[in-house]
Amino acid sequence: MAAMNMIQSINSALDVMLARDPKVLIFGEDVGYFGGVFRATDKLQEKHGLKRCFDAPISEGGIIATAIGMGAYGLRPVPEIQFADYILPAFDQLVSEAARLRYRSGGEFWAPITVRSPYGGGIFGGQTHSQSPEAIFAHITGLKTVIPSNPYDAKGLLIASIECNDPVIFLEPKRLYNGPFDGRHDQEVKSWAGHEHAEVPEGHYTVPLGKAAVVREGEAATVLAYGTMVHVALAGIEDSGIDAELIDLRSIVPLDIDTIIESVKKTGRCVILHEASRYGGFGGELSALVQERCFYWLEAPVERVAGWDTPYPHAFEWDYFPGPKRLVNALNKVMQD
Amino acid sequence: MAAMNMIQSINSALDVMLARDPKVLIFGEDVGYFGGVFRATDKLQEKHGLKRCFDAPISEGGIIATAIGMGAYGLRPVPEIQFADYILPAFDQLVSEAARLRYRSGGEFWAPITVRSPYGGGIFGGQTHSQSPEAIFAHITGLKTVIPSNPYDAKGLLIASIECNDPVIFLEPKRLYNGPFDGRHDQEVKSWAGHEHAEVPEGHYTVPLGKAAVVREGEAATVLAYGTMVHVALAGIEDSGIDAELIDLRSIVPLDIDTIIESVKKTGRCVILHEASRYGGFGGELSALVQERCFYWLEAPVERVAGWDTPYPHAFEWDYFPGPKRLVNALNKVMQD
Amino acid sequence: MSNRAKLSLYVPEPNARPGEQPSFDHLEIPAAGAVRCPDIGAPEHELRDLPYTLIRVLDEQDAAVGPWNPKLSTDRMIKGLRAMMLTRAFDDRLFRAHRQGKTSFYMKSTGEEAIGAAQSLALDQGDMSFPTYRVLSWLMARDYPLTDLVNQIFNNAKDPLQGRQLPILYSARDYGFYSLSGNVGSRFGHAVGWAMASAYSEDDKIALAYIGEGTTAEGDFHEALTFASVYHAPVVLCVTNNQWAISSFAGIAGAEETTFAAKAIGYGIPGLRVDGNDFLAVWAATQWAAERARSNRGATLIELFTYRAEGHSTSDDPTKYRPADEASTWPLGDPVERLKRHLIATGVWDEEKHASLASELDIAVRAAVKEAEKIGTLGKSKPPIEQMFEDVFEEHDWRLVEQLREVRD
Amino acid sequence: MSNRAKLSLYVPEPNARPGEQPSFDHLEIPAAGAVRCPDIGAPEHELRDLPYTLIRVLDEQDAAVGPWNPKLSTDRMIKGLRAMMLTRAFDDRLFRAHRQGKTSFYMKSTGEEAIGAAQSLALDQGDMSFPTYRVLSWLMARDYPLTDLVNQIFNNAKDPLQGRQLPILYSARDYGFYSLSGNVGSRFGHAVGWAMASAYSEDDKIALAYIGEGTTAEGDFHEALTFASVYHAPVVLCVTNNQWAISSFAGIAGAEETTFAAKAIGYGIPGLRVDGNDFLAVWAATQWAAERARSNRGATLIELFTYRAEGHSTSDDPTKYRPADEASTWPLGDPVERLKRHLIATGVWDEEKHASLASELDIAVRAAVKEAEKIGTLGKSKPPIEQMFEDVFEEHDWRLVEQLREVRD
Ligand SMILES: Cc1ncc(C[n+]2csc(CCOP(=O)(O)OP(=O)(O)O)c2C)c(N)n1
Ligand SMILES: Cc1ncc(C[n+]2csc(CCOP(=O)(O)OP(=O)(O)O)c2C)c(N)n1
Ligand SMILES: [Mg+2]
Ligand SMILES: [Mg+2]
Repeated sequence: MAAMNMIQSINSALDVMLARDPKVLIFGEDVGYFGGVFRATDKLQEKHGLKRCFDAPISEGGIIATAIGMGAYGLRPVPEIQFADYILPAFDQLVSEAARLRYRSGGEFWAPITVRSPYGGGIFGGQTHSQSPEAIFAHITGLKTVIPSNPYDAKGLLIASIECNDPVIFLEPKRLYNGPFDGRHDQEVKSWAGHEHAEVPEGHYTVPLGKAAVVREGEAATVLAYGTMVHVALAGIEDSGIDAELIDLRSIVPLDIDTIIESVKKTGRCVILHEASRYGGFGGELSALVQERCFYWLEAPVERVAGWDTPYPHAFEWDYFPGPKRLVNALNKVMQD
Repeated sequence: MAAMNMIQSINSALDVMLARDPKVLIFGEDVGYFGGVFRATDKLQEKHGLKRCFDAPISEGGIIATAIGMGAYGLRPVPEIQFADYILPAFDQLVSEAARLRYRSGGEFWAPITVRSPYGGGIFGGQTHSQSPEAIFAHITGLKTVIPSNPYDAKGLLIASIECNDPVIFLEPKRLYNGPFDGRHDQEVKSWAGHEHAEVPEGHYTVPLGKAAVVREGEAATVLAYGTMVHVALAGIEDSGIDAELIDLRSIVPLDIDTIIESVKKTGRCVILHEASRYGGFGGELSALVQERCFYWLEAPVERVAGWDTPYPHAFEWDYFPGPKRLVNALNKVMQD
Repeated sequence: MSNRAKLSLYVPEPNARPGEQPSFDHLEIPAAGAVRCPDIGAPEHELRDLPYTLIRVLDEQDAAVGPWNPKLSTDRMIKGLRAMMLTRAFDDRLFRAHRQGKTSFYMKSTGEEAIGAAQSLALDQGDMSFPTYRVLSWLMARDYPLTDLVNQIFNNAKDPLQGRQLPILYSARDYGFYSLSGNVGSRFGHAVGWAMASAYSEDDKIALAYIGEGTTAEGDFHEALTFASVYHAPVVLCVTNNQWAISSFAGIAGAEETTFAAKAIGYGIPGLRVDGNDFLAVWAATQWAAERARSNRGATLIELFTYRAEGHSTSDDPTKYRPADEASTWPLGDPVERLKRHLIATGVWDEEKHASLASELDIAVRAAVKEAEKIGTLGKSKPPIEQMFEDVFEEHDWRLVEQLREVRD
Repeated sequence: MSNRAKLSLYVPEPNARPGEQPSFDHLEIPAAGAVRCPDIGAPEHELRDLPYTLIRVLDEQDAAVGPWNPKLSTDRMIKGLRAMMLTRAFDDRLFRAHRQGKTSFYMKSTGEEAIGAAQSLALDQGDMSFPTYRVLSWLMARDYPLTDLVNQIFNNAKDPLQGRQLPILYSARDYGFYSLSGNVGSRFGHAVGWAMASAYSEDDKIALAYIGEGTTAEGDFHEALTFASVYHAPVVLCVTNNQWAISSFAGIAGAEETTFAAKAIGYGIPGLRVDGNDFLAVWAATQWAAERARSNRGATLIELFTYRAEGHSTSDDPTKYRPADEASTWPLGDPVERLKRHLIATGVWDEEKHASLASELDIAVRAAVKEAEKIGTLGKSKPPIEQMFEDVFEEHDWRLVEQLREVRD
């Protein structure tokens, strides 16, 4: 075991897989010699060689197209898209090609690619370095979407994703890279040091895709979150004084429906929390699933706390970002009802 | 007034706007001399001149980028994307550029473009001529998404979209072009002739964006639908013998929330119907909104009837396509509960 | 107001529309044998004339001439002829099957059969092609079972793609034929990635990709060429310039301004422009590019200049947008006829052999259609319903399990 | 197994990394004045040598020489010099403001100031540029108010973009400066559409667009060029080749294989390759291309060859990926110095005037920063909260109305 922040644990996952499987290779903008703008691929080129981890042209569509072709050949490429905001030029490749290849070819070809990309806000990155696009991937049949919330999970989920034979969108909450962030932006920045989930095994292990984590047990309400919002949720629950159960979804496809339903049936109340703008966000799907399956157990409407229906507004970062206070309000609301 | 099918009414809307406003122009793959693969732009080049309606390179990203630039200059381009399945290569242009231009430029530039595209299934078009991508647009802040269900609305909504100063995704249910289709695929094909909404004024009129239509009044349950599913819903309601109210949303952004809420509060039951695959589809948002705002009025869980979570499967078209029978089952379910 | 002149928008138009006189007079067609054949080691800057000419081997007297003559054995040429003839017979029969309602869709490759046939035979087993919907002759040249093709087209219970795909969007891994999709262009970059993977793995396999001239306008085309150029990918990138993209003439893709082969220059790779109706020229250019790829010299772009002799698909009527007699004025002729005449000229073939082969192939196609019809045509037979849910992922998640259950109820 | 040779994957690498000796010896730099200046009416096929050379006007003796000499008035040159110097002064001051926590982000254009300055002055009022984040000198040359720039950078209550954008992603319609965005490349095609709209409207305005050499790999680049070529759009398309894209050298974008100007050839449009650190050469090439555009001759691609003298942005340290002394070995010098020396050589300028201009500009920048600081720096002042919801649409829908209410509670 070693203490790692999330960048280190992701780097470690990649390092382990490069060493273990010659079919694994990494490419993306600035990932080679430089080691990536967030240092996720630091030293991997030096250690494993130029051809295992190299720079790509600024062409997200080209990166994913190339990765799919490599996957079809039999490799397990792990392309990086520098920011999830910039994954959109590759959207057609991901949807029409990666997600559909196995199905349309009758199982003859498939694309075992893992697309890593930093996502989410809270870093004063402005409109195009802050967005959370998970909902548009969750809707795509044939894609898996994984979102870790701590160093231990990040490494285990990333290894599981690389070993998975389906295309995986692996969204890394960039605000969590260096430390947990609970949305209390006016307080001192925390590091991962000393956090229980920052103890990470050096070698190979997996955290299975599709298995949520119950981060906090509680009886009064269920909070569903993923990524940075897991930490915001913990803070909000603490502030609220309400005995809420917190579930970290870890992957939104596949979704651990059983854990969700079991919890809501127990608590009778549910709040969903995500950074992405609310309308058409993944919270809608979660809300629908919960009320479809737990209607008769619900004591109050399922609430959603999310980003507003505006682009990500730089100067208004903390007005936009759903912090603990908004969760407290929602928890109070579901408890009142 | 004239009897028109939906292709004719769309053609008429374009014709009216080309004649009325020199800033309106049309371009897209095969839309010029040929008049479009579905004939929506038939004779418009001949009538209004080469430069008002012309062919574009096969480059959806280029078509939308060019249209945005034209819009920023001051024109009102109405680009066509040949099939909504092929809108994805332009997704980044629509999301990062068209939808965000007004906001990020502090109101200095905007993109008054209307992107027409045939969408949806029921025509044996296979995986890539049948999809319904509306959910991924509904989630994008800054985009409007309009979906007509009959010739009268199609013309009025299209003119309203072209006159709107925001970017509009105008999705045309291609299965409705030549006649209403209620999902009873084994019955004779119907034409629009004689349909009350096929009486279309020749000149200029608008149907406002954001105003739903109550297609059928009822007391027992509310059915929310748009596009082809409006007709399927009518058939399903008829088959069910249940006195359901049917709301045709007409546009999903802006959404006519008031009409929806009023109806569900009245009926206490709600079924949502769409062609797109269920998970992460727009039905999730609708379901969430309804239960958030009508929780205490609901007698049964809000139900969703949608395409399965698979790619659009050619030979299984009628197993995949949500027909009246699936709506009947859902209506019976909400009535039993 | 400035006193500058007014601008005006230019929109390209073909030189003839229905009712007008078609003309190919603007084409410059060099004589067969006239174009030099450089060494595959020649640097790119010495090759910049090649995109502006046309590599041809078969001359007006049906002889194979000049430095690009691949000097093929009679066997290989007859194999190629057979593949082209089989493609045409199959296209005719299945187009008719569409008219008869046995399938939802069909597309022919009439006039373009030399391309897939020559390239399929010129490449190795194990090499991978990334096809468009217009290279059926690739599969024909490698003896893909005809009945499986028809089963796919009829989407019946024996459809190798389990009813999931539109007719003719085949996938045939063992035949070096990558999965097709309805989206044009989006596999061009896959070929580059596949080729890079082969190089990464120190394998000796190369990739070959097709794209229509209309589709070169997609960003995918440029991204594929950029990656191919930067990483010296062992790939042969082919633009099939059949001069039409549904109803749009090639000018809408930029053909008024330059050739498609010239696009190679912008990436610093060789660009060859080839008579696509000349089986031998296609073969030779492919072999040249394949040798470059195999010797780690990287990618080549080949423009195959041809003509789409029929409609785009079963969904259009070409006489609505181009003169009905345009095909007959097209100067580069019919690839089947040209190879046939060459074989006859060299004394190894005759009209009788040709006729007997044609009827043999026709019988084979009829038999395959019959066999597939026994299983069922569109709507009369389909794969088991589970196949709607298989292969979405390697393994089902609960959604698919629940939905399969619901469908079965 | 075949007995073919093994393939191997090629990955480009720069010729020097930190700790190694930087070298620009591989560059071929023609003497100033050496390149011919063709007539703007010359057909594309006569221009295919131009992408492979380098248009230069200022020679080693600081004289303006050769057929591309734009023979500018002293006034114009001093205006250009001033814009470049102001840009540099502003960059230095605001970069420091970032260090001091007054803003979240900053990016310099050090070494590339000639480009925006010359092009801004060479084009007309009413023409529209589609900038990258590295052409601040465009705005400086048109006297955009400094305080407004700083207000945007500080995202304070007077930010003209209402706090919605990352610092330096300006929009300035009246200054012919289109809205920037964080996405690279995605406005390149807007310029083409804007130019087509101008031509469609029989206006006389043209567009000019910028893209970094790294970003030419995006599909957007190709799509823009395709449309520009097909419709003869009156647009000047500029690739700013500063040899680096964050940490990736230009070889990752294809520069080992050919020049960026050569990409023009694939679209049948002229491609010019220009010394981007030579104010006069940039001016002349821009004017040549603008005249072509204005006379309905369509688009030109210009590669502006320069060097990014500092880091990519406040977020990186360039000594982590390239030799620290690479900038000092770069042979094309500093654009400010070169124009200054030329003005001195022609007798209209001297060190004293230069120093006094420099201090005047520094004072102006300090004053602007002061004024903006009075309003507030990042987080200390921001536009009213309603501005978070304005301009999502022309008019609010109920969602925004409700959410504004919720935020206010
Ligand atoms: C991404 C995408 N856009 C549009 C289409 C519709 N479409 C199908 S074929 C075609 C024309 C293609 O022309 P070309 O590339 O010249 O190929 P050809 O049919 O001539 O072989 C078009 C526009 C599509 N299938 N995919
Ligand atoms: C679509 C997109 N992909 C990636 C990025 C991240 N990014 C920002 S600047 C940059 C490098 C651009 O290099 P270049 O085009 O050479 O311009 P330069 O910075 O040298 O002026 C990258 C990769 C982005 N902003 N947008
Ligand atoms: Mg074609
Ligand atoms: Mg650069």
